[in-house]
Amino acid sequence: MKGKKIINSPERLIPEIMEGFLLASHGALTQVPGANALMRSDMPQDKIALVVGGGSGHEPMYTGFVGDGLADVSVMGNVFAAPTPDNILEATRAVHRGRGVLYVYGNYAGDNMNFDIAAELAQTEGIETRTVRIMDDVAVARHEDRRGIAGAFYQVKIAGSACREADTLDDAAAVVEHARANVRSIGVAVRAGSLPETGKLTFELADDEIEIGMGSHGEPGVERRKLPPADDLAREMTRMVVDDLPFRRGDEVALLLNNLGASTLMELMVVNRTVRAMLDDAGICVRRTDSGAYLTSLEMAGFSVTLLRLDELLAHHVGSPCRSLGLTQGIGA
Amino acid sequence: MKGKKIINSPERLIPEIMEGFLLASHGALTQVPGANALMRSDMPQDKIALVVGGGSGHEPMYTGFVGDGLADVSVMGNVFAAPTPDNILEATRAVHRGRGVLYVYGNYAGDNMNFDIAAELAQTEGIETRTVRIMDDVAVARHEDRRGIAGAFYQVKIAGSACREADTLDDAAAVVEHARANVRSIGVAVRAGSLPETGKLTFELADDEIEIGMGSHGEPGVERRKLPPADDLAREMTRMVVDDLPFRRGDEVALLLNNLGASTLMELMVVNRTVRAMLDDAGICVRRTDSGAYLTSLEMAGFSVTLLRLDELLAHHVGSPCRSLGLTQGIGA
Amino acid sequence: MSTLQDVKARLQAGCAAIVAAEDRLTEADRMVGDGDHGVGMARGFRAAMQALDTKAAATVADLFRITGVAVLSTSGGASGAIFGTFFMSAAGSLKDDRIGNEAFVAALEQGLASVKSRGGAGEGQKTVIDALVPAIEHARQAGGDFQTMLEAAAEGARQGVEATRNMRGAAGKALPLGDRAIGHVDPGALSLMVFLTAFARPVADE
Amino acid sequence: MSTLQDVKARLQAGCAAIVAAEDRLTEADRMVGDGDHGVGMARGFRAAMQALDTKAAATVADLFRITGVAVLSTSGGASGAIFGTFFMSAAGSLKDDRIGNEAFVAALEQGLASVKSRGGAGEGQKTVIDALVPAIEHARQAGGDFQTMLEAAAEGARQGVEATRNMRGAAGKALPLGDRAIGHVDPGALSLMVFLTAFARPVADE
Ligand SMILES: Nc1ncnc2c1ncn2[C@@H]1O[C@H](COP(=O)(O)OP(=O)(O)O)[C@@H](O)[C@H]1O
Ligand SMILES: Nc1ncnc2c1ncn2[C@@H]1O[C@H](COP(=O)(O)OP(=O)(O)O)[C@@H](O)[C@H]1O
Ligand SMILES: [Mg+2]
Ligand SMILES: [Mg+2]
Ligand SMILES: [Mg+2]
Ligand SMILES: [Mg+2]
Repeated sequence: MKGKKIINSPERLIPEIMEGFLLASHGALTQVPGANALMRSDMPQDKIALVVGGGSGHEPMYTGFVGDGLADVSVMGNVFAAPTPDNILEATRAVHRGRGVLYVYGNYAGDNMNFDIAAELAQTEGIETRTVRIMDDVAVARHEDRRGIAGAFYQVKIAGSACREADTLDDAAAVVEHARANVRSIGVAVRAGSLPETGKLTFELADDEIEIGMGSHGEPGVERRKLPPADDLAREMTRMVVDDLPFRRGDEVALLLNNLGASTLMELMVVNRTVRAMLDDAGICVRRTDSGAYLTSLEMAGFSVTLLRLDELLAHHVGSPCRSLGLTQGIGA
Repeated sequence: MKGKKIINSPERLIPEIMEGFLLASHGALTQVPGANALMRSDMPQDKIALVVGGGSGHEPMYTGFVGDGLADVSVMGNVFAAPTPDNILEATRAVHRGRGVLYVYGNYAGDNMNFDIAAELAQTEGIETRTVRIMDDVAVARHEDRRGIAGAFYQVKIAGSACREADTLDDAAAVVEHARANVRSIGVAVRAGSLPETGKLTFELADDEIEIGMGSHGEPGVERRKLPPADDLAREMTRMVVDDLPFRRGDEVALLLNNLGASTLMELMVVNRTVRAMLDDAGICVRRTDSGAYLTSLEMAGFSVTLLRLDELLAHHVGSPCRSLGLTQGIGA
Repeated sequence: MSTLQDVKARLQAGCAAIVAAEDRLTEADRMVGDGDHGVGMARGFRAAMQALDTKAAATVADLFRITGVAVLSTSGGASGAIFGTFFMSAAGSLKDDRIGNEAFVAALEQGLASVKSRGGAGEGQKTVIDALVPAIEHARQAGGDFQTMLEAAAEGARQGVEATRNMRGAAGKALPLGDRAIGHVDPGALSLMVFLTAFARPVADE
Repeated sequence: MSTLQDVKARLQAGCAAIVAAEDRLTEADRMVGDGDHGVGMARGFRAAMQALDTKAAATVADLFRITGVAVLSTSGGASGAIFGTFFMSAAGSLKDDRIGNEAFVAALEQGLASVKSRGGAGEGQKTVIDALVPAIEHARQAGGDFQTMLEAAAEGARQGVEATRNMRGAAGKALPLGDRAIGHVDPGALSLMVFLTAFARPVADE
């Protein structure tokens, strides 16, 4: 089976998406001149800057989360390809306001190298950067190898709030590192998406199979199996997330049920019951639930479960006001 | 090909979705005792009530749009099946505050009959109701036969605001009728969704075909054709919507790009450019853009384009503050 | 003439036949609607079976009303309203503990009238009405006993279903199909036929 | 020894070979990665061809730098950073308008060192490094002229690619595959082989 997409041509895709976002933002976003990057139009003069980004195909992540209280600019790579250093550097220059720049992005070889090169180039221009890589995917055993998946949502939210409030770049980075130490996710794939350039499915999965732990580019997970009842699947995924940190009795958490693309809110709500029942049993209290498409993988069917352990600091930053195409909370009209 | 869903059993699906929504709402929603209906927990004492609902499978519509400034209660039928009169009646009683109840739902035989029966039963209990059916789908020629599709989003938003502010039930109904007279939509299907009960796809579409005008239950549209470039498709759909009302030079509009399920935000943004270029050419000014999954059709791939002509009244009600699982705007934390 | 007991057994048989025909009804709805007709009908008529089993009935009207209420409050969708309304309304005149040919025909007519006014559809619009009308016609013209009349009604419904095959979509979810609905029977009409056919089968004495 | 002109023609041939191998490279990445390797490589090396065509170069270093900058700023992904870094860093020592065997080997070694420090991967982790290391080894041990050495380098890369087939995934998107990556070659290594093979083909005099 091949993909079936409403696009014009793969070559024009990224500029066209960018134009679409710009128009949909009604002035809230501005293109960084000459770069595949969208920044907030109301970038304050005196702010620690937050640069996020990665390969495209995960919308609304990251561009949907650019705005007050969130990221200042999103750098958009080609589909599933980390952005290039020159695009990252342009974005960095565009939002730098003299107080340093925080890079937050998923822990993938491509992103790491391209952002690192950009950071070194920025350094030569006297722009100080710090980097916090998102690595919440418990499907990968070794901690340093972990991929960034839907936990990106909470980390960008927290980073945006911290960069608005922190005194120094190091302080802001420390908050996001603290968030990273407290966020864990696991995904499941139900059906593959397809790459616009090749039209090919990113993986093969039998009609009655799912794969637990599949990454957001179709990278392999931990187990392939027959489609189980939702409750069994939700229990297993919750257990994997809880055991990993581990989350403990008495913990308060935020819960994100992320649609990878073609799953339905209906399914997420069915799963939500079981996740909550498991957490209740474990004495873990859910303070906030986010559900919907936050970090997708093209039109992959599947979802992920993310838990963020909240302390006073993280609860504050997750709950603080923000405004963007993808999330608006606590801000007057 | 069959559907592949993360559920437990079709029989338990609706109560399970309801439970999932309740938990995700963290107290903002309450179940109407004994009914498949969720109401806002903060229902004010002295308010014209707004009851919405329909078959399930279109989430977040309608339950995602229950809350302050939106609907007061959502009645949830089985998948693609209008809710039963007793459920509607229970929901009606639960939110009735002595100032009458407005019913807003899609124009389908099943919904019409079940809501009408409920209205008659409510009448016998001294509860006054008014009904405004959503009928924005320009794919159906005869106006009175038109189906309600994604335009439901603007109509529920406007109805919620009007029921909060209007002096009388008739005034509120008049506002929603005025909105109905100014909203038009057209959808396109790219790939079928599947019913949880049967596992079967709701329609067959060749791998290189799309169907313009397909309804949100897989009802036939106006034309089946080879997958065109996004720009051609967007131009044609925009033309159908614009010509129908017709929208005219100088009009100001709100634009909704609705994901029917498995399409990507990427695709919506590509389409957005062309819709905007067409409207620009026609001298129609877009004041607000909503994009994402508002009224889905299970995991159908495809999208719809909705235009709402704004005058001062409608601009006010679309823009007024609201809070719900699916949409929050202009309300402090 | 038929007794309360007999009518109850026939209603049960009708409900059971709908439940058994679920897939066939759904398949019919896939052709001209949204593919859920059997699902909703089975849900409603399974509930009706249970209600008939457990609820006390003193008159034939009670039996029809029990059936109608169960369907109306369980099926949902267009068919829930249509069939629920039909049974509840048909109940209206059956105030006795037995039922004869004339009363039966009158009940069907009352049901038909309510279905028409509830849904706003008329004959020839490819709905349940197009099975109901010939069923009533055949029943009215049938000489003979209650059993003979029921068999005539079932045959009328069967012919009605066949006639819907040549109708364009003009109501419900088949409406937008228009001419493309031609060649397929109406799911709701099919349901009525399935029900009446089972209802007309003589009940074995226990 | 090779002239500026000759090196430029060889680089062009290498770029063209990558562009031509797009589908094969992508297919390799579908097995062990996210299925986009050929797409990104073709994007980058097409840009490099254009840059080589249009930008002035006074030294071999300029040619390598032009190639590296184009790839780094156009490919994206892991391979963009890796191949971009490789060419830019290899450029470092080639300050002349011609290049001999020793300088070529030194350039490859410098490129390798930078790739290692940029990506943090070592030998045996199923990456481009595992084609690069044997390529350098073969080039260093090759007697004979520039052409002979290049052919040896290409053969080394080919053997290196084959060797990646038996390696588990330990870096990049193949990492989570672990043992399941065994049996498939590394896409990036394959790219290096494709490039070097074309680079080693003697350039016809015009
Ligand atoms: N207005 C109407 N009047 C009479 N019968 C109707 C009407 N609309 C629909 N029906 C009947 O309902 C049937 C469809 O039932 P069903 O599939 O259960 O409902 P839905 O259309 O809500 O999915 C049709 O086949 C038709 O017989
Ligand atoms: N850390 C690394 N060091 C060296 N090479 C690497 C590293 N990570 C990945 N690669 C190379 O990059 C190739 C993948 O390139 P590509 O598919 O274009 O990037 P991406 O993984 O971003 O999709 C791998 O086959 C491997 O050879
Ligand atoms: Mg990639
Ligand atoms: Mg239905
Ligand atoms: Mg139906
Ligand atoms: Mg790749």
